[in-house]
Amino acid sequence: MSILTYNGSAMVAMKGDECVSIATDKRFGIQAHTVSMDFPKVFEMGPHLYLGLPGLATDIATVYEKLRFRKNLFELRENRQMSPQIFGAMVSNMLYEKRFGPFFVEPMIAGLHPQTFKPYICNMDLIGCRNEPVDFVTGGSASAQLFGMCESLWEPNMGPDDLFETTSQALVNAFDRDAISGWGATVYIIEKDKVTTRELKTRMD
Amino acid sequence: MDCSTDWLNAPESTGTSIMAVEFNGGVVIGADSRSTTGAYIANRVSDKLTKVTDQIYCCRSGSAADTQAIADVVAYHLNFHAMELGEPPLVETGAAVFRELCYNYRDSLVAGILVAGWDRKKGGQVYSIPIGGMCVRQAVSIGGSGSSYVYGYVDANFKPGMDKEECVSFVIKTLSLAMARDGSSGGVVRVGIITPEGVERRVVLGTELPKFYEG
Amino acid sequence: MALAEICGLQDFDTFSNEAPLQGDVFNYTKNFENNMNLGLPPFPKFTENLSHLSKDESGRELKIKFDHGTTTLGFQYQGGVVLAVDSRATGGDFIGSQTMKKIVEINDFLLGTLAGGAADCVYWDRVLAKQCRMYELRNRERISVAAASKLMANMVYNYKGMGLSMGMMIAGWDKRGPQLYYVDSEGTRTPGQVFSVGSGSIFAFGVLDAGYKWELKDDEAYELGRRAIYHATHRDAYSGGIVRVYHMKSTGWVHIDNNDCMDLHYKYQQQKEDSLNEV
Amino acid sequence: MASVVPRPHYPDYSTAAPVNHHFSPYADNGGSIVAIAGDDYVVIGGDTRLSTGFQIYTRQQSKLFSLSKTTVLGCAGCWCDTLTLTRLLSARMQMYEQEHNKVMSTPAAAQMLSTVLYYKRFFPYYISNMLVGLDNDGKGCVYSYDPIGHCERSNYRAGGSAGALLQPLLDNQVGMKNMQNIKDESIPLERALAIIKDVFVSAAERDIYTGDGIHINIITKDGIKSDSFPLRKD
Amino acid sequence: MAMVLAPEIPESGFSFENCKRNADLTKKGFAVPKATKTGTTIVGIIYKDGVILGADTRATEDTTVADKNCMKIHYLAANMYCCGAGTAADTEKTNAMIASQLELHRLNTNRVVPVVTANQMLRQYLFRYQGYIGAALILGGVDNTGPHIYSIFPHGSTDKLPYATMGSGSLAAMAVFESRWKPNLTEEEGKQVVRDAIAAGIFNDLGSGSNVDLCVIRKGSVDYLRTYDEANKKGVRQASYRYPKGTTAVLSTKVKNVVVEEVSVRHIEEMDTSS
Amino acid sequence: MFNTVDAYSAPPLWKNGPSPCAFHNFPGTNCENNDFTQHSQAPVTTATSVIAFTFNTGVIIGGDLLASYGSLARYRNCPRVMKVNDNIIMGAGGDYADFQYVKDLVDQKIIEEDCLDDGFKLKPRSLYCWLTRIMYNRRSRFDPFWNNFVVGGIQEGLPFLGTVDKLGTAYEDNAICTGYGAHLALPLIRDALEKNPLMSEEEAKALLTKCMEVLFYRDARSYPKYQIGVITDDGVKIEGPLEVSQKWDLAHMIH
Repeated sequence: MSILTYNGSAMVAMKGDECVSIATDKRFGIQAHTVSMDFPKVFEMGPHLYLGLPGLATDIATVYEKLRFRKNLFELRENRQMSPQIFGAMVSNMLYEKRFGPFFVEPMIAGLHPQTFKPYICNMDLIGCRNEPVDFVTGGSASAQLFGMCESLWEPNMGPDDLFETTSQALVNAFDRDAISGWGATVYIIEKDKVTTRELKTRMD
Repeated sequence: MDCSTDWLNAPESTGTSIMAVEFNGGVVIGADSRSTTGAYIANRVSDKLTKVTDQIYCCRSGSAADTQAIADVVAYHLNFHAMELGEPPLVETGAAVFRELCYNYRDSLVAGILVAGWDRKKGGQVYSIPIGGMCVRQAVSIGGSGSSYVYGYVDANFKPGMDKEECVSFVIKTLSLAMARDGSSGGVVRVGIITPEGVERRVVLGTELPKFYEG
Repeated sequence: MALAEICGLQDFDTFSNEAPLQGDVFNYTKNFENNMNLGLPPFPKFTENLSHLSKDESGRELKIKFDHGTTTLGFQYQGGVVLAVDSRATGGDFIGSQTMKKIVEINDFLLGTLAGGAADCVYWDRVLAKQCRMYELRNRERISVAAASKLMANMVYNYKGMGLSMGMMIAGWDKRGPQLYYVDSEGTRTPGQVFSVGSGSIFAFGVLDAGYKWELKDDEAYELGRRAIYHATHRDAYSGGIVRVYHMKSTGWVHIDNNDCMDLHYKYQQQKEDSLNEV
Repeated sequence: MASVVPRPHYPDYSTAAPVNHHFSPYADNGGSIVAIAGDDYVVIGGDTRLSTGFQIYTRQQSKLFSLSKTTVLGCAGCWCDTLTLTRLLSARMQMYEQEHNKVMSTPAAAQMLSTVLYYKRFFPYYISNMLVGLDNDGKGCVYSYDPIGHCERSNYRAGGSAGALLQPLLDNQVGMKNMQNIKDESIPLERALAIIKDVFVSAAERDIYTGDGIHINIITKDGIKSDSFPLRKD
Repeated sequence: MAMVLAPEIPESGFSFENCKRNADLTKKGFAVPKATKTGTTIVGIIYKDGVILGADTRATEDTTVADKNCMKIHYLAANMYCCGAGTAADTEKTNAMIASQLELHRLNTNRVVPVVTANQMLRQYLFRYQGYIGAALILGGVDNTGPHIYSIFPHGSTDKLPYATMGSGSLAAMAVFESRWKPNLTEEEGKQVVRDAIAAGIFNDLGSGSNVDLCVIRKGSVDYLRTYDEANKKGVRQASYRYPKGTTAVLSTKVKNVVVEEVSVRHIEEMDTSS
Repeated sequence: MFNTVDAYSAPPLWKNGPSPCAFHNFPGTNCENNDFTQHSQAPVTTATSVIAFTFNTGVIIGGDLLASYGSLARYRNCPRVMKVNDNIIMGAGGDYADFQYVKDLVDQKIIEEDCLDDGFKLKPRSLYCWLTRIMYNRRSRFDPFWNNFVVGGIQEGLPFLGTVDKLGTAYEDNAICTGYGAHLALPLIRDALEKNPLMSEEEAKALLTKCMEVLFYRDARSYPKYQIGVITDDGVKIEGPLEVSQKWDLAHMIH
């Protein structure tokens, strides 16, 4: 068993037309034992910037705090908002610092550029190799299932409503085939003027 | 077959046949040109004769990375030394620096090196520094995985005090024999002749090598 | 040839080793003739060495995994035996099936549940079904549950330590009334009142022990089994899917119902909220 | 402190004699199989790439084996086991036909496969099998297996190297899982074919062992029809 | 040590603080996950007027494709680019770091940095980490002494060659070069040979795939040809899988409005430095 | 590996059973001794790649003449392209001793066929299937033949080309290379066949010669002398030893 699947997680982010989505399951388990069904793995880092951290739960907390610290420090120093691209570079560099003793998280970033509102998504492996595709990124123990779903479902230029349906269906059906993720899902749709958070009704077994 | 993917992970090494011989006017050094990762030939025309100073060369065998790094370091030290001294360093000094490095890092280095060159004091000299970090002067020395097939030939055919061309042809013949038998050696033979006048480099292509019995 | 014989070189000059290809079909299906005869790998200590086979030549892990089953329970009460099971089969963390049948209907008066290696349980249940039918034909009466479970235990005992992986309950109704036995691949066989087997069993036991009494009514008993399995599926990652409930009566077994865990979850949650609102 | 760095392995310097090889009787030759059953048909598709490690053996190896006019077996995994198993099954099918003077039905063949697989319980065939056909009522059926013969009947199933990628989409599009306001009805043949092609297109994007092409068998009461469809070749 | 009040300023360089914990976890039987690799075919050749580098664009994580269109030809300096194979993060970060050093070097010396300098920096850096930084590189560039191709192995050995290949598809690509490369190729011929070498890797090696990227470096100019050739196109979907609105069951919805502040940028007048 | 049960691990499925979190896999993962490896011998004297592909009227197979002992180029006159009968040609890579044993088996089979004297000749696909069974049976006994066999021939008037490896993995294709050939020669052949599916015999020979040259440059276990076997309707021709023409001008460019 890989340490990345010790707690179990499923996460996906997609690009739409002037909007992005990021969705996560809510389980926190210790191997097969489901401990919590309301565990946050996606964090709001800015009004249009969301960070997803699938992986080992203990590192999720550490990495989130470290990143929050660095981001705040940046914003205090520079007096400007961090764009998702810059944030991505920062996360990537922080992970690569620990090249030989990595944190067991594979972060995922979804957001809109603070000025241009261009959608941006990226994910990276545990030592910070960034992947910035045009369509979607997946992560967590159900990433294989998510790849299959998204590869078939994703279409270019989806509006916020379509994006929500596609993201949710991809996530829910994917983690229904993964034993160690699921137990509820949260979907964030990030648009220029609002962020919509929806809790999904899913299988609880 | 099963072993045909070993090149994916193996580090580059110079499986190598190398040789250095003293003759009456200096030294002749020679090497094959094959670098392998596993059984894949990563470089078929590599140059294993590396310049350390103008008149000291080394023949490298073992891990390509280790020997290149050692040669770099020694070249740096000897250049520095030459500046301090105001004259070219002795071959013996060069060999000593090589030995020092090879011995100090004997647990982490895989390097078998022949140091050869010419200096005013002792003329042409050959020093052999095998894995483990000892150092010994030899009139003729061979090294690398291919050498084990030609010790007998070298013993039978080496004569002290050969002239230059005789010596070059001896080196080429020896290396050809080693390359024919050792899978990790092959390609062309590169030869360097170090004399008081400087260094002369020659390349003998694979098609021009002397032929022997091939049964 | 004496020397060759002394040296054990019998097949010295023949290619007989490679010749008998025509026997292949029978050699590879010996269990068609004798169900208890399985093929063994050609090396010693294979139970330990088998693990090395899960890699291919370049050391890459082979990805195909065996299906495994999970939470099952059974208990006796005044009305007979109730069996309840989930329906998830997992291969590694991948959910291979959400609709696996974990209760095997051996005959009208015998049921077996399966946990552990799915193929192991199903195969040996099938062999057991055959044995029971043979017994019936020979002795003109139904086999007792005790005897059936003993047969099972004996069969798998032959392969003890070779890596069979099964933990099953056998429930039935015979001359002596309702019976419930637990049998596993270690050779354990024991009768009892309340069992739960599988990775979710710790969760199931919690509910089961809290609600179990001998005097349960039929409906209460079904609900108890259903709830116990549901709670196990909720907390255990390797259990889930459908909750199936069976009842063993004096007239034979009856399949009570199947309930999707998702429906059960939202139903029970509603009940919980309702009861909170009442207070 | 001098840290002990493990010395890298240089094949040329280890031993002069040949090195001892680790022998494994298995190889993962990849490939994926998808099957969808309907009321009066069943479709099975398998990719045509046979590979090992990072190497493609051949681009045109069908992984479907027809056992009778209504039964087709799809195999993905260790190819040498597949060859043996399929040969064994067709021999057994033939013996059955000679003995009983009728062709074995799909459910019977499914049970036989399970037994054949279980014989090798302790030295398994490393194959994920999928047996499809029409049952005794003419309904399509899909039987899927684990390597040691656990068998389950369903209406749709994906297996092989990209099985985990494909299964959720089938759940969603064929099993109509997790959707509200949708009529749960069995899908027509054309839709099933389209879905099979689409899932393979997706799998070829993400699974390196799936690609080159698909070979599809469509089984109806009229017999088996073949179809093929190209996939990406990298 | 993390302090309570004073902010923890991250130190530069590698941090090893998690190593012990991770080793303990590994001992408990939890395999350390694999990082993204670029199975990769990368090549470089010298042609008449300079060098051509080529790469495929697939990154794999074990046997799944993690990135279908990643960039493997990295910028080092205006006259130098470097293709990376191996652990994706290592190649990316190593090149970024060397690029910054080269830029400093250029500013210090005020001349075009020779390719051999970059080669030396890379080799020393990789040798220091003894192969633990898994970057196999092909460095190509043109400087005052002409065009150069170096192949650099993860352990820090380098070879200077007129044509080089690296990565899991290197054998396929090398076969193409061995049969087709000759000195003084024209640019068109060179591009074709490089494309074919990469395509050989893409089609015959499962670790390589997707598109062909090229980078042509001449004296004084560079053409970075991203997606020079799309070797494989994604298949066309037969059906559509859009869902009608309301398909997914939702328990609750929360909307958070974001007020976008119009950012007005105040231009600071430039200081008058003319006098 | 997972037998240590800590507070958070789920308990085993039953007493002494596997825990559900453990890999659902074979038992005894934590056992390190592997007695069974001694059961399988290792290849000793080995031959490298075999190159084979079909052309418009037949099949061409090439292989060099070297048998290596580790990295020692030990025997330099070991032919491994053989005529089986007028219909069939066979090439082999891997352990030379195993090859000789199998060659004897095949020869024996051909003699038996001849003794029947029924006018039928063994066809390539039959030999290929038979070899598959032999190899698989040996693999199942953990005593494999460390070989790759390539069988070529004319079956019902069409070229046939198939291969079997030591596990019994067998497939047919129009281009088959084993060993390093699979990495180095196969890309070239696939490309050439795609551009020109109906190659003439001359073109095929030229392509094979090119492949042998590339292999000689890049495979450290290869040798510049090789044999070519060609099978067409006219029967089997085995040519050789031929010599690789080498180009080393490149060496002058490196300093």
